[in-house]
Parts: sequence; structure tokens; C-alpha cells
Amino acid sequence: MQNNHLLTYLLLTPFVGGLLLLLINREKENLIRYFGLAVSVITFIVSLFLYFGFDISKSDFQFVYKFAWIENLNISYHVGIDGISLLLILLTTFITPLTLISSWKGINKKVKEFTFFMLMLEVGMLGVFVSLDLFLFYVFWEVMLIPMYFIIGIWGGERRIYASVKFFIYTMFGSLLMLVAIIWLAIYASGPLGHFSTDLIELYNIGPTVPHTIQLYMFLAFAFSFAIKVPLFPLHTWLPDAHVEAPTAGSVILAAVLLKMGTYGLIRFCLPLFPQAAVYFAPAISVLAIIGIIYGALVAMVQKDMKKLVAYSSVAHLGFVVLGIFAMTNESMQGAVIQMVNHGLSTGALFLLVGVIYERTHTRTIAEYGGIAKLIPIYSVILMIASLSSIGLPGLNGFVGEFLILLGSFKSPVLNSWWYTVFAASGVIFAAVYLLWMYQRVVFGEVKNPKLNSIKDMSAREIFVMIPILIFIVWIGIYPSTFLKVSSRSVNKVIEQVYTPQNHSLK
Amino acid sequence: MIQLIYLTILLPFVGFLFNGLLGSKIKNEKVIGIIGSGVIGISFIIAIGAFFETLNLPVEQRKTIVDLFTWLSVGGLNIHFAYQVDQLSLVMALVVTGVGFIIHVYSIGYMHGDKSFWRFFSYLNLFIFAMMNLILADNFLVLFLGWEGVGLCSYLLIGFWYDKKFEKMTTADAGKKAFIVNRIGDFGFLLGMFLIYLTFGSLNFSDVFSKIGVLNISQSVFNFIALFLFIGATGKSAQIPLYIWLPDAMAGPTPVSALIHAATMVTAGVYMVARCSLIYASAPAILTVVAIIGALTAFFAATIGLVQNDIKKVLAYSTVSQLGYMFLALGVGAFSAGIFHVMTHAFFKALLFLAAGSVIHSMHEDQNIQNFGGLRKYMPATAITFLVASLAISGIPPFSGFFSKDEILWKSFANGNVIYWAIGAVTALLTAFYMFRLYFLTFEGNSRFGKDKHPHESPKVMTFPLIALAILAFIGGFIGIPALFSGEGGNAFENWLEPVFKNAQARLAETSAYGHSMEISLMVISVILGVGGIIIARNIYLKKPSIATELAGKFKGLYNLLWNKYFVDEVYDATVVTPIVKTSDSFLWRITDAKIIDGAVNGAAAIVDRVSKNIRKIQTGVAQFYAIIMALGIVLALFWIIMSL
Amino acid sequence: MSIQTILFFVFGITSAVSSVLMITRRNAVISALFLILNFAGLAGLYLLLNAQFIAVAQVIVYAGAIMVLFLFVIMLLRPENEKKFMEANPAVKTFAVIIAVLIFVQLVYLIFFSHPSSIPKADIAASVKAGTIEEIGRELFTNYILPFEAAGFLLLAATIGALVLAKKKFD
Amino acid sequence: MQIPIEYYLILSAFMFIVGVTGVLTKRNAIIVFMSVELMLNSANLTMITFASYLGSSVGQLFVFFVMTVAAAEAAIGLAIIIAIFRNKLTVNIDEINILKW
Repeated sequence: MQNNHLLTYLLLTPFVGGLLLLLINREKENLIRYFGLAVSVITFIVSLFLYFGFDISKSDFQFVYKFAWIENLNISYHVGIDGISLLLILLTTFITPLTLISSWKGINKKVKEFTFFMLMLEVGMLGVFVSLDLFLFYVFWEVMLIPMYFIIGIWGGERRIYASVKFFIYTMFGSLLMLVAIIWLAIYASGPLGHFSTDLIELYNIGPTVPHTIQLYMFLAFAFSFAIKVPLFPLHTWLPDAHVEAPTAGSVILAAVLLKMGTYGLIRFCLPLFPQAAVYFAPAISVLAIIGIIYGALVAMVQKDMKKLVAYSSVAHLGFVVLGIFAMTNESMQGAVIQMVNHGLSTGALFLLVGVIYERTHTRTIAEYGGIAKLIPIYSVILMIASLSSIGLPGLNGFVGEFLILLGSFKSPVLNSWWYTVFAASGVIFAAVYLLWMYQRVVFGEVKNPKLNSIKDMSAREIFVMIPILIFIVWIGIYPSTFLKVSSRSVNKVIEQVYTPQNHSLK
Repeated sequence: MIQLIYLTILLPFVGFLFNGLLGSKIKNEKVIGIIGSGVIGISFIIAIGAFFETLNLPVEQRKTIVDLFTWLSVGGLNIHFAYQVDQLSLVMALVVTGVGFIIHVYSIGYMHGDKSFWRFFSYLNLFIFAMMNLILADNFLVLFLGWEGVGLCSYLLIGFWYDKKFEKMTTADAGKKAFIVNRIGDFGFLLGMFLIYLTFGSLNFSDVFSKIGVLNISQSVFNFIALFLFIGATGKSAQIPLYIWLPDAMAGPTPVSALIHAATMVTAGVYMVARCSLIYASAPAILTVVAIIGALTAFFAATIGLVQNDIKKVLAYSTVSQLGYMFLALGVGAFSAGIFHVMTHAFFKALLFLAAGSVIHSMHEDQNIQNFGGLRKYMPATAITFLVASLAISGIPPFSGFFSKDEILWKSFANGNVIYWAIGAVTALLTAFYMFRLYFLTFEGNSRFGKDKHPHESPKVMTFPLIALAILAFIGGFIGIPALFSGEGGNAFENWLEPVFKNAQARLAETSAYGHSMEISLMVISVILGVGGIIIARNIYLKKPSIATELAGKFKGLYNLLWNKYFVDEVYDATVVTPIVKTSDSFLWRITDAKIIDGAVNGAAAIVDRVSKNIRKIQTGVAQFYAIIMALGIVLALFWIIMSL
Repeated sequence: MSIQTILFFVFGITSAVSSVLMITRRNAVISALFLILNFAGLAGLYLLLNAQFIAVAQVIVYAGAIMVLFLFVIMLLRPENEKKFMEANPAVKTFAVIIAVLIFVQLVYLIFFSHPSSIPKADIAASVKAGTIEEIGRELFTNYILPFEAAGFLLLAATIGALVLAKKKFD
Repeated sequence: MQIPIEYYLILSAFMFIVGVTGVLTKRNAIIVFMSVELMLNSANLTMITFASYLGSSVGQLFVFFVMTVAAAEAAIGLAIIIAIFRNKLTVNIDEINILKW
């Protein structure tokens, strides 16, 4: 028997933990760090209960709990998860403690605020993934922005104010359009339903019946908001700035989880709610995704800043995810879901590693490195594995996702052309180019910078952060079934929802 | 033993983990070396066991599939970590583990004293792991796993001495180049796989091949599949236009060149095409492309090899050239001849590299043949084994190369046309010439090295592998003696592989119109060409070295062209690499990203800013002004009220 | 013409004229004096309207207390004389006057439009009773006790506030 | 009660716009302030008028409170004017424009 309050506990743990944290004296920085870590670990444990209680043989939402919130408008606190959200929740709760450990030394000022914001950020992210009510979703979607805004704006680099404001306004801009569409849809639904409703389950039945032209507008409004978050070319320019300026922990969370909220939104809302519009726009969005793949890779190639390079690589990787979603085949969508997790792990790992070296040398410029393989071998090996995972080497996680996405898009009835895959697959080449080139310039060669000579290899704490990530990188690469089967039913359901009677001719 | 075949994959991986994780702690070269080679040796023994077990089975049951566990299972896609033991994969497995074992042993001596001894062995083991995945795979995806895995190991091993300079670049550059060029090939391979999945609904070899005759598939689909897969093969097996990485790959330690860039990895493309022989047989047009590319590669690489001075470079171009032969064989439908050459080539080319390594070792890392000479008296074992290998590659009977090369030439004439044969024959002449140029300049004649160098024979741990390989290079050909000589039984090697290729051969359905007399005459011609090449080399480089310089002076343009490898690297650099980097940097990043997109974003913000700056001037700070505006508002409000009365 | 009508016109014209004079004088003291005259006229009108208490309060509080305060401040600060109307910002001022006139026109239109005369009038007795001190006092201390107390509190706050604001700062 | 209610209302409106004109045009803050008092009084007149014509004391009570507020306002306002005068040595409101951008 599933405990229906489990999701509420999941949200409350970091929230209450964060509030309790405020009671601790700010001088006791280590206590604050341990407390924050403990809270996030407990959250992780709660999410493990979710995992073990989850029934993978069902395609419906599970752990559903509904509680009237604004009764007049039929808005409720309605939470529940399916396989897709479960994977992302696990990713979130898994990454958060690691980022807290990783910033043990890196964050020295305002530790209390930092830990507090990280916990609040976790609440927001988890809320996004569990909401089954559009209004509730929107609230969490916006709530999550605020801690991130402060994390970038307070603990960031030199241009942090610019970056944080850009991040905030960019995202806010998109989400306002989404709010309009939510209200529009809810009002539209009051016709057939007889009452205003933002309940996702109810709207799943209404969305496909919305007239085609209106559906197009609503879809665009939703998709625009998600596309900014993903980020889809050409809405990606906030990402490099935010990543470069954010502290390591912020970058990791940003890459690992925040970007996934966009793709998650596409899967959870755009496709099932507006299936005809989604099919109508699928080619256009796929083209943008592919441009993103190639463009992100090419621009990443010429970056001089390691963090910026990884940031642009995110644009390319998320392009794959979006392509997978809009190819709308079983394989590609499964690939997209697993690729979300993969990107969280591999790019998260890369950002952590850049952070590790930045803490030592206070520079991220590639040209200032070289030859560190000899000086810090453990670091070099781990960086190699993370890069290879990001490149998509078979046997590591990145390959599984990319392969499924490309395979699915190749046979996609919606896209119905090889060219999408041909161009997207060329991204595989460029990924090797930019990451290996970066790796080579940083790790190989002779030591030219005398400052590097005193560099220390990764500490036990830093290795401890990386090991779980590496385990999952290999695990997903060799035996992805553990994760694929979690989301399998849910993905099937989304596909079924897309192929409504109106779209049936495609199948 | 067949069921234990997964151990041949697992053991190298265990070796990799052991040496990789603990190697730096152990620091004892003996332990590391014995473990590193031992796991390969055991794999070799298992492969031999599996071979004999298969040999005892009836012909139609000589295919066993060892299924381990599910890898990917999504929708209609169902991929297992499953391994296929059949005639073809056994041949390859024996070559890889056998030659691999010998090279491992050799490396113990060669890498002695290197500070990253453990790293070297862990990489080598990883390579064998990936290579075994490649050849034992029972589906395209596991093959691809190995395919990329060997590419990775190649990358790691080429850049093994990552702080060393290599020509104009670093070894790491060479490794990166290899990986990226390989990736371009992999891109084609991926597309081929997708198309196969789309067409056949499976990536399993047995499923795909059994459906070829059953499903009604258009010719163009076959052509595309074959072409895409061949792109993959050109990358991995260094064919035109993607061969450029292999010569640079010589930046790696010599055992690596022997194992990866001569004996095993580069033949993966040949193996793959042979494995997909049925697909290629269904796409004759692409088969012709394969043959043409093979023939051209064989010829052009050989011409470049004529003038190079770096001992390993010559061998590298020779490898490219020999790989061209193999593709020529595949292209004319002589799949077993191609595989036969893979095998013999593995023996003699590995031997050549190892012997060259031995020379380089004793010459203190000098690789320029112009600085060698007369080394035979210092290192007789190396010289004799090198000579055996040179004779083998030159196609002198009864060395192994003769049988395999002649088979290819004969098939290219019989199944193909006279042009293929002519190119092959000329290449054979060139091959004999440059190989013996190498041999004479290195081992015969006067010593040209400085007094500071004291050449010496390598330790036994290095010479024994050389001798073992020399024996193989000498007798290896006898298992494939053509039907012409062996009579009733026919070509034993071909018979062994026949079940694998029979469907493909049936599709091609070519019957040779030529008789034994033609075969014998062609054979004589090719032997004469081989011997001729040797004699010319001897006359030029041993008797009158001045001729070489004179010739170079006379045909200065041609010489420069060859010396600079037809400027292919430069052309690629100017037409592909530089434009992409430049465009990405100046146009995509600095203009599109920073100016256009961010310009639009920041521009929108700037417009709001500008407008607000102007609008705020209304806020004069004079209270009366506000009051007047307010009064105006009252007027308007009253007006509205009055109008609505 | 009854005595009320005559008195209305006398007080009304006094109020109107004195108000205009108040805003047209350049000397602030004279303006203040005209305002006092205006308040006196208004007090007369209040009497005509049977609001005895308010009329008295108008004289005592407004004309007496508040205006004295004004005069004190004017004399204390001795502001320079106003410039002539056209001297400073004539355009803005003309605009302001036009707006004021427009408002006046609109108000007059509204007054006539809504026919306030048509409201049934109360008898004089009720009207007289409503304006007595007794009646107002009763109302203030019964129904309006809370606003009354609040007003008292407001005055207290204003007193303290004025003290704080106007206090000379020694620092 | 022969005087029509319109007379009072128009007189009130007239005084009100005179007050408005004063507020909008005068420079001297004290006179502006006095104009505000004038406007308050015009409003008072309206209320008294209606109270009288309706025979209710509510309007008169309201005027009472307006007076209270006016007194408080005068006290505070004048205090502010004095404070400003101390700082800027002027009570011309077009010279007191620190509330701008």
C-alpha cells in the first residue's frame, strides 16, 4: 500500500529543514553545513522510499494526494508522480547533497543563507516534478527562480548581477506567457467541465478537444516558456552567462535539474495537453533542436573558458533531448528521459570538476592549463570519464540516451525524414571534438604555467562527491534497464496521449 | 569452452581494472606485466579451446550464441550483451588474442622502466576487451560498443606519452585526430545501424541477415545501408578519404602501433564488412565502391611509403596500403580472401612493427632510417625476423603474404576486372620496393649512426615474441593454400569460412571464367614483380645510394608531392578544419550568439531602459505639476461620467 | 425678496469675492486676511442653513485658531511676494486655469443635470433641530464616539508631530 | 427656505475651483496650503447644505470631523513648511523639487 503523504513529506523535509536552519547561529558555519547536508540526505532517503514503493507496472500517476486549496477556482494541492517524474526526483535529491558537499570549502561567506537557498531550491524543483495541478506547478516553477537568482547573484563571479538578472527576466518572461495559457485553458475547460479547473488530470481530457488554432497558440505559449528553460536555440543565451557566473553548486543544479524542468514540462504538459499542435510543430521544433545540437557544439568548441564550454555543451545535449521528445516515438522519448538523467550526471560532474580546479587556481581559462595529468592524475582520470560520458562513448551513460534518441528520430512517423537524424548525429562528432580538445589542452602536454606546480590532487571529500556520480555513469551505460523500466510505462502513456484520434493517421 | 567465451572479454577487463586501479600502488613491473599478459594468454587458450570445440561440431552447428544479459530494451528494440561464436569471429578472436598476447609479452621488455608502465598495460587490456566485444558481438550495437571502445583505447595509447612532441604537434594531438576521424566514420556507422533497424526492425545479426531474402527491400535502401557502414569502415580501417589519422597514430609507443594500428583494430572495418557480407552482396554498386576505394588506397598509400624516412611512417603507410588490399578483396566479393589477408597481415605487420620497435629501442628513440644502416650485425634476431616479415609482405613464396596477397590479386582479376588487378600488381611491386628499401637502409650497408649510439640486441622478452611471430609469418599462409595446389580439399581457410559467406556468395553468383593456367600465370607475374621490387631496392639503396637522391632531384615535383603525402592533411585543414573553427569562433559565437541573439535580448532591455529614462523626466519633482496632471485626470473622469449619464 | 435671500446673497458674494481676492493677492498676509473674511461669510451661510454649532465652530476654529496659526507662520517666515501671474510659467498656469474652469463647468452641468431641488425637503423644525449643539453632542457621544475619540487622538498626534517637525535641531 | 439648493451648490463649486486654481498656480506653499483650506471649506458648505435640506445632523457631524482633520493638517503642514524653510530658505514649491528622478 502506497503512502499517499509521501510526496508531501518529500516537499516538507527540505522546507522545514530550511526553516529550522534559520534558527542556527550564523557563526557556527560547520554546524550549518552538516545540518543542510543532513536535511538533503534525509530528503534523498525519502525519495528512495518513493522509488521502492513505486509500481512500475502501472502507467497512472502514483502517490496521488489531492487537497482543495482555492476551492472557488477548483485549484488544489494535487501531487503525484509517474516514472518520468520519479527519475527526475531521484536525480534532484541525489545531486543536491553532492552539491552541498562540493561547496564545503568553496562557499565561505554567508554559509547560512547559501544552505537555506539550496534547500529552498530543492523544494521548488521537487515541487515542479510532483505537481499535478497547473496552478501549483506554476507556483513552484516561479518559486524555484528566486533562490537560484540569489545563489547566482550573491555567490557568483564578477558579472553575477548581470547574469542573475538576465536569468531571472528571461525565464520570467517565458513563464508569464505560460500563465496566460494556463488561465486560457482553464477558462476554456470550464465549458465542457462546467467549472474552472487547473487540474492536470481533468485537463488531459480537455486539451485535445481544444480547436486546432487555439491549441496552436496555447502550445506555443507553453512551449516558449519551456524552451527558454531547456534552453532551445535561439533562446539559450542566458545559459552561458548564468553558468559562468554561478558558483559551482549553482551551475551543477542549474545543469542537472533546472534545465530538465523545461524538457519535463514539454513531456508532461505540451505533448499530452495539445497533441495536434505538438505534432504540427514537431518538425519546426526539431529543426531548432538540431540547430542547437550543432550550434552548441560548434560554439563550445571555440570557447576559452572551461565553464562556458560545458555550458554550451549543455545546449547541444538538451537539443538531443528535445529532438527525442518531438520525434514522438517510444525509443526516442525513452532516450530523452534517460538522457535527461545522463546529462544531469555527466554535465553535473563536469561542472563539479571545473569547480574543483577553479578552487585551486582561480582561473577557468583553458589556455592557462596544460600538462596537469602528471600533477593531478586522479583528477585527470575522473575528468576523462566524465568527458567520455558526455561525448557518448558506448558503455557509458551518454551513449544510451543519444543512441535511443537518434534511433527513435530516424524512424519517427512525425518527422518522417532521415535528415533530422543525419544532422543530429553529426553532433556526435562535434561533441568529441570540443571535449577532447578541451581535455587535451587542459590535461595533456607540458606544464607551462608555473602556478600549476603546487596544485593538489582531489581531496577525499571531492572524490567522495564524484564516486556516486561515476557509479551511475557506468551503471546506466552497462545496464540502463534499471532506469528505463521505471519510465517505460509512463512514456508509453504519453505516446498514446499524443496519438489521439486526430493524430491517429500518423501511427 | 564455447560457453566460456565471455571470459575472453571479461578477463582483459579484469586486467584493466586491476592494473588501472592498483597498478600505481604495485610499482612492480613483473607483477603488472605478468597479469597484463596473463589475462590475454588465458583468453587465447580459451579461444583455442573454443576453436577446437567448434571444429568438432558438424558444419551447420558451428555457430553458438552466448547470451549474457539485456542491455537495452525499449519498444521494439531489444539488445542483449550477447556474443556469437562462429567461424569468422573465431578466426578474429584467435588473431586478436594470439597476436595480442605476443605483443603484451613484448611490451614487458619494450616499456621497461617507463614511469607509467601500469597505465600502459591497463590500456592494452582495455583495448583487448573492446576488440573482443567488437569481433564477438552478435548484434550491431555491441559491435559498435567495441568499435568505439577500440577508438578510445587508440586515442589513449597514441597519446600515451602525452607530454612528448610529435612532428609539428603533440602526441595528444595525434590521438585526438585519430579519435575524431574515427568518429566521423562512426557517424556513418550509426546511420547505417539506424537504417538497418528501420528496415529490419532489429539489430541482431541473425535476425537481420535472415530477413534479407525474406523482406521486400528496395535496392536503394541496401545501397544506403552498405554505404553508411562502409563510411564507418573507412574511418576505422584508414581508407580514403579518412586514412589521415593512421600515419599520425605512430606517435604512440611501438607495441601500440603493432597491436592496434597494424594487427587488430584497423582490420575491424574489414571484419565488419565481411560480417555484413550479405548486405554488401545485396548492394553490388557499393561493393564496387569498396573495391575502387580499396584499390586506390592501396596504391596511393604505397606511393607515399616510397619516400618516407621515418621507419614507423613507412610501416604505417604500408598498413594503409595493405588494408586497401583487403578492401579490394571484399569489393570483388572475395570475403574469405580479405579475412585471410587480415590474418597474415596481422602476423607480418605486427612483426615488422615489433622489429622496428626493437631497432628504435636500440637506437635511443631515433626513427629516421637515414641514420641507421648495418644493424644486422648488432641485432641479428631482429634483422632476420624483419627480413622474414618483409619477404612475407612482398609476396614471396612460400611466406604467408604470398598466399593471401595472391588470392586477392587472383580474385580481383577473376571477379573484378583487369584494372583492379593491375593496380594491385603495381602496388605489390611498390610494396616490395619500399619494404626492402627499409630493410636495406636499416640492417644492411654502412652504419650511418653516430658514435654515441651503441646498438645492441633486445632482451629475450622482446626477441622471443619476434621469433614467434616470424614463425607465424612464415607458415601462416599454409592454412590457406589455394585449391590450385592443395587439390581435392580446396582452400582449407576458405572452406572453414564458407558457411559464413555462402549466402553472400550465392547472391553474387559469380562464376570464374578463367582456368588454372591463367591463375598460374598471374601468380608468376606477381612473384616476378615482388622479386623485381626487391632487386631494384637492393640496387639503389645497397649499391648506389646516389641514385635515390638523383631520382629525387629529377622528379622534384613528384617527390615533394609524395614526401608531403599529397598535401592531404593540408587540404583537409584548409577546407574543413580551419573554416569550421573560424566560422564557429567569429561568426557563430562572436556574431550570432553575442551580437544577434544576445543583442536582441539586451536590445529589448536597452529599449525599455531608454524609454523609461525619457518617461521618468515627467517626474519633475514639482508637486504642482503632478497636481495639474491630477486635475486633468479629474476633468477626464468627470467628462466620462457626464458622457455616460 | 425675503431677508434670507438678501442675507444669502450678501454672505455668498462675500465668500465668492473674498476667495477670488485671496488667490489673486501677491502679499501672503493679505491673502490670509481675505481667507478669514471668506470663512466669516461661510459662517453666515451656515447660520442661514440652521447649523448654529458649525457656524460658531467655523469662526472659532477656522477663522480664529487655524488662520492665526497661518498668519503667525507667514509673518515668521516672511515669504517674498508672489510674482505676477504672467511672470513665471505662464503656459502652465493658463493651462491650470483652463482646467479649473473646465471642472467648474462640468460640476455646474452635473448640479443642474441632477435636479437636487426635486428632493423632498425636510421641514424647518427638523432642520433646526439637527443643527443644535444638543443634537450634535448627543450624536458625537453616542453613535460617533469612536470617530470622535479617533479625531481626538489625531489632534494629539498632530500636536506632537508639529512639535517634532518644527523643533529647531541643535546639532 | 426659498433659496434653491442649486445656489449653494454652485457657490460651493465656485469656491472649490478657486481653491483648485490657487493650488495649481501659486508658488508660495503657504498660500497653496490656504487654497487647500478653501477647498475643504467649499466641501463643508456642500455637506452643511445637504444636511440642512435633508434635516439630518450627519452632514454636520462630518463637517465637524473635517474641521478636526483640517486643524491637524494645518498644524503638521505648517510645521513641515517651517522645516523646509529651515533647510532651503524658501517656501516656493517650484524650488522644492528634490522628489524627481
